[in-house]
Amino acid sequence: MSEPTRGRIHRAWRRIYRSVFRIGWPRTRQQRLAAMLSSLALHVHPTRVRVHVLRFSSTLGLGLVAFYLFLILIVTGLALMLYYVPHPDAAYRSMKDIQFAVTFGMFLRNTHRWAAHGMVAVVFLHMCRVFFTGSYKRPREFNWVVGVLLLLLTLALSFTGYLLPWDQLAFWAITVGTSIVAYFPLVGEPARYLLLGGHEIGQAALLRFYVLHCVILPLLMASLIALHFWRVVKDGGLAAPPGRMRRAPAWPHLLFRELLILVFVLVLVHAAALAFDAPLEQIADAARTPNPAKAPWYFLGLQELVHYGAILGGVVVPTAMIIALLVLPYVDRRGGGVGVWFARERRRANTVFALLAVVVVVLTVIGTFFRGPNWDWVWPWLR
Amino acid sequence: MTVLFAVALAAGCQRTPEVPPVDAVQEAFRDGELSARESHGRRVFAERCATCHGAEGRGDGQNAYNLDPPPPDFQESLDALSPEDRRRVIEGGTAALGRSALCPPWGRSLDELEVEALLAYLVVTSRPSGDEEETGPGRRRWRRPR
Amino acid sequence: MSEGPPRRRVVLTLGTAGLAAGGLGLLAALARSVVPDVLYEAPRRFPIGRPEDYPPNSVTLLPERRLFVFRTAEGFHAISAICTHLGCNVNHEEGHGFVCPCHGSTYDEDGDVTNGPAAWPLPRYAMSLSRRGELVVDTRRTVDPDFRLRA
Amino acid sequence: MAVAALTPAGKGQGHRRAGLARRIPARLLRTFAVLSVVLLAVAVAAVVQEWRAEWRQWQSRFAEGETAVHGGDGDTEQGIQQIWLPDLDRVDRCTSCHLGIASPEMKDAPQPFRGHSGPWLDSHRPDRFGCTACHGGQGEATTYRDAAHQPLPFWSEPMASRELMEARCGTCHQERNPPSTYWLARGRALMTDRNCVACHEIPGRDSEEVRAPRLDGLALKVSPAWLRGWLADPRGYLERSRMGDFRLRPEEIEALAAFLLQPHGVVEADEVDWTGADPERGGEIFRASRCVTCHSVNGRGGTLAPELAHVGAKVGRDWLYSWIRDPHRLQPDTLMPRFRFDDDQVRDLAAYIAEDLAEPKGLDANQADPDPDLAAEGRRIFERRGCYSCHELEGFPVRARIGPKLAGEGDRIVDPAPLVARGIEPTRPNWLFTKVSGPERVLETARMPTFGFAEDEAAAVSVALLSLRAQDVPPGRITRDPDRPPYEPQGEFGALVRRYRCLSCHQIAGTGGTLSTVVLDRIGSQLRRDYIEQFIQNPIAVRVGLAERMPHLNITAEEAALLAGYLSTVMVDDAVEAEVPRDAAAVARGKELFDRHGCQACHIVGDSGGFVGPDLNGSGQRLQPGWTVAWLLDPERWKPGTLQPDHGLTREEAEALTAYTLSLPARKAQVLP
Repeated sequence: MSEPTRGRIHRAWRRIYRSVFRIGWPRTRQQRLAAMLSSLALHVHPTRVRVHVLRFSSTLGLGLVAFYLFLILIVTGLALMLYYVPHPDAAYRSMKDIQFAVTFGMFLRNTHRWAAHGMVAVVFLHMCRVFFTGSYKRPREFNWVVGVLLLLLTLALSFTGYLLPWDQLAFWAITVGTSIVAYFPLVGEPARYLLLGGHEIGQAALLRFYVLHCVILPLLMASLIALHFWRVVKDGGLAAPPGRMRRAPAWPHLLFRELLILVFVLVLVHAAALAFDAPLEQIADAARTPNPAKAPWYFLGLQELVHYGAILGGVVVPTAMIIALLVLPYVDRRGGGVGVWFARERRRANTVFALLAVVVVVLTVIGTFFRGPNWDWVWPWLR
Repeated sequence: MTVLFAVALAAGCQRTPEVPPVDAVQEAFRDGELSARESHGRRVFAERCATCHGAEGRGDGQNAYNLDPPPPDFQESLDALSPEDRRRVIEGGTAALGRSALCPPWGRSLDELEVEALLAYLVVTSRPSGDEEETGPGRRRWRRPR
Repeated sequence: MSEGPPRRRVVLTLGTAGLAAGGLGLLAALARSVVPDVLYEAPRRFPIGRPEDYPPNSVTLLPERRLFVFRTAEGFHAISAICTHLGCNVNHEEGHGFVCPCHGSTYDEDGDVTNGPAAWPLPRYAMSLSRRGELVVDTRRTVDPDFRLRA
Repeated sequence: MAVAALTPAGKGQGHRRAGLARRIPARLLRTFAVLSVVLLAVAVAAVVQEWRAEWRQWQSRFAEGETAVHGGDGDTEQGIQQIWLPDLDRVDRCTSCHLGIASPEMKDAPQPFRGHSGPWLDSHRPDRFGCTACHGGQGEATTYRDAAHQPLPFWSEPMASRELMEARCGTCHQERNPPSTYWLARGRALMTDRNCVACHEIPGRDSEEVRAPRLDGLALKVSPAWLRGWLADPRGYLERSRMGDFRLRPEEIEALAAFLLQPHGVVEADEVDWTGADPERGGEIFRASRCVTCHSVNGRGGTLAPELAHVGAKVGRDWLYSWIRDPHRLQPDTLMPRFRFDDDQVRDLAAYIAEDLAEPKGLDANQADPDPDLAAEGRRIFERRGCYSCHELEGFPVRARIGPKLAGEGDRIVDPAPLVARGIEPTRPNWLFTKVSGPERVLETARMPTFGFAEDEAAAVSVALLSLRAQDVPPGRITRDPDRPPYEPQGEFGALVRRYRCLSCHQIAGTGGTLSTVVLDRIGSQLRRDYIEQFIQNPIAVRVGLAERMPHLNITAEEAALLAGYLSTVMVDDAVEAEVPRDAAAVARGKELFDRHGCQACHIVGDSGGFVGPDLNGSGQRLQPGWTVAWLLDPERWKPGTLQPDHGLTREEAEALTAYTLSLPARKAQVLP
């Protein structure tokens, strides 16, 4: 190949490359700032971040972990959709196919399952982090509300996905779950009717849960995540205590830490997928109730409450909790303690929240491990 | 310490030593110590052979008096026949070995499975009776599917 | 901070390489999962009945299998009924070969193209005789035009 | 401090390449490197796990050498093999590992490559039936464990043992029992015997209902003491009682007996003059009529009808007289023929049975007026336990069906608790077995009686029950005879057949009993008309060794002529030729064949021979030649399981043998006086 030809090819390649990556690989501080701004994926980041928030201990990276889990769920979910058939006659069989006759099918399903469970836990922890660091205070009140909605969406996504395997575990968890929904006065019954597309869990319910799980809720989720991220930047970045204003360029300091967390999440989820298989029980059978019939684990606190009193546990307490979470930033208007873990000024608020969180966790643990047939108390180690 | 001991005791009480559960229906299928194939063979034998050979293959069937040469006692004579020859007799009668025509050919009346089963049962009939220690290497115990 | 930059660069390179390889591995697994391993289709090797079901010197269309079965003096052979142009079903006209109703491709009795847009001859599938004495067609294997199964 | 490394970084342009490495703290870099390597390890582990899948390992082992050793063709397919049966809603991937299953030459190979044993694959092609339809297990699975070779959590159909597989045969083979099933056939026969259809709806078996004795006029028939004893323990009186033990408490027995002994229905007793009754003559009649063909005395005799040794404790001679005189008046459904006895014969016979044969126990005086409250309670028990399912009684519906439908019994998910409590593995077969053995063992308040099945009988019934599955078998898969109404003999012939209850023992067109081995459908082709006519009037045993002989019904000459005429003209098989050539040469050749095949080992000719087959002396007066040829050519066709071996004769040989056999002269002593 002659020298001029090579030069021409090189220039043509460079033109194409530059048309995609305006800045190219940034070498200078200027370029790095420009790269952050010109890339779709990166421009939600500020170009420079406060050094405080770069510390792992200030956020624990929980929000990001939740986001990565969401991405993993989208990717694995899309692959699973190629084999899953949302019909009561075929759903269970297609799960068996994924398990036995799709190369890496079981691995995919495990990844999806553990990522989903992980996401519920991580989103909850993320909320706790935000509360304990007072990060919902002005000007971040609205982003807290968005966050609460994201928590609810996460629960809804996990819940709708729970039915899809169409095994006994799924069927009865959803039966119990939707029955809790029906306790709500006035709206409960119609909501359940709409959710199930009928009076019982059958073809219509499965299809509705499928569409909710694969289309509607992920779209809502993605939109709200975008809003959530955008607001983080617009509200002045991640919360940090006033005063220490030292900043560092986001490229590479923030990006590298984000990459690190990504690798960490990938390792954790895929290792879990290798080690533990997602359960698949017998095919759903409306005529045979397992004893006890349990909701998904994240609703077992609620189920435990319902056990004490249907209206109080199923309606009053959860509604009150959700409303309290939503209005919290507008009620708690005292300044101070932002960006600091367990700030002294916020001791009372933190104590109350911690107590509530502990109650939720304890109830969930009781419902998960300490409840046997007939919802009687059992010691898990004596089983 | 006392508390620990009490907890350990409670745990111990909960876990009584477990007796493996019995597969009752499989036990009921068992015909004594016979395998499924052997008991199938025993039924075929009772239907087709016992009239002359006797129910246990001792050569004492009700029609045995009439036969010359008389039917043999398998306990004494079966070992002299190779498995291939046993099959030939079952399928082609004693005539197939060039002996008398008194034991008829069953090859066209029995299917392959019945012949196999008969062969298996013949081994049982040739075992010395009353010998309790008969689970030697040649003896395939009936295995319960679990 | 005792390590100098070269040591750090090695660590960074190692990390990047590991991430790239691991990530690619996971992506490859994902891509492999998309390839189906079992099919919910009719099997591609199937029995089509006994030789005596086909009269001598006859051409029989098996519509479900989209297949013509020929019995001639030399034996049996099977020719696909799917036009190689765009996949319509071809018709057999006695003595004139095959005609595709969609775009006018024509083939001779051996399935070779005589006219029209079709670029390839109709495939001729392998046939065998099963242990049970049934004719078996294997549409995964094509054979030469002079293939004949004697039965 | 991680942040400390931030500030000095990125000042100069000289460290372009090392920029990142210099700016990021070493600790993070190290973590990154470690995590990345772990990620790679996880990815590799995932690939290895998939690559080392069980089925892949078996396939490579199969390709490597198993086929060479055992002679298979080795031309196996790669990847997961699947048999998809849309109509059965089954997917079987067993052949992914069981690679030699369809190759007879792999019969002795080790598992999982062994070729299928037996002839089943010929009739059940794997591509049409798959594996799990017969064997159970999880067909979708591709590992040993998940295929449920052994019981598997969350999979209700583990692979069936050889015996339990028969249940799966029965799911499709609904009407006839397929060959080489033993437990299924036995279980179905037991279910018919114990009249399960009276209380349960059973798919395909509705027509098999048997009626138990009618209870109208029971007070005239049985003694109250006997009735109480019977209700308490039926098997204590009659060992092979078809009625189960209802586990009644003493006060329930009292109430039920009070109810049953109330006058029900209109039954008139005959007035009998017992003076001049001669039990000795009755005994002669008893023996000449061959009552023991159906009845047993002290356990010896037939099993079709009740034991007579203790019948004196149950019924009185007045009732016996009425019964023998016309059983059909008292029990329209009874199997007992109406013998042609005159009144004196009936009287003597009744006297013999009531006084000589059975220990004569006087009947208790009938309670004049049983306590009405007690009787009302008895009526409730009668209703609750569904007694009228089997026994007819005035004022009750004929059919109760108080039990649950049995369709789907084989699939039903069962409550494991009672089994676990008894130390029995809580599987569906075990549950059925336990329930059948004793219903109270799984449910204390069960209404179903205990039928006293022996262990193997209960196991057989469990197999029959397991074959009843909820999932509809596609119509094309069921082998069920077209619904054929029971045979109803017509006209004068029919009247005689009913009077003499021929169908209690003989079969015509699939209807009738199995006591007699003589199927009447083709009797006209089989036997000569004059022989039939003579035999009906005076039945003699052709098989000397046979215990069951046709009873002496005292059929008149006119009736015998009518019956024989009908049988010889209507009950014929067109496939049987009427006549075959019989010349002296054929007779000689036949004699030679007769000796060569050792026929005399079983048949009597002249004065010697075996008692296994019929006496052949004078068989020319008995047998139709065409039939004899057809019989010799293929005995299994006419009588499956017969002791007549198939010698593989040619037609010419069969004709010669027939010529010889039918030429044998009759013995003088052959006709009974």
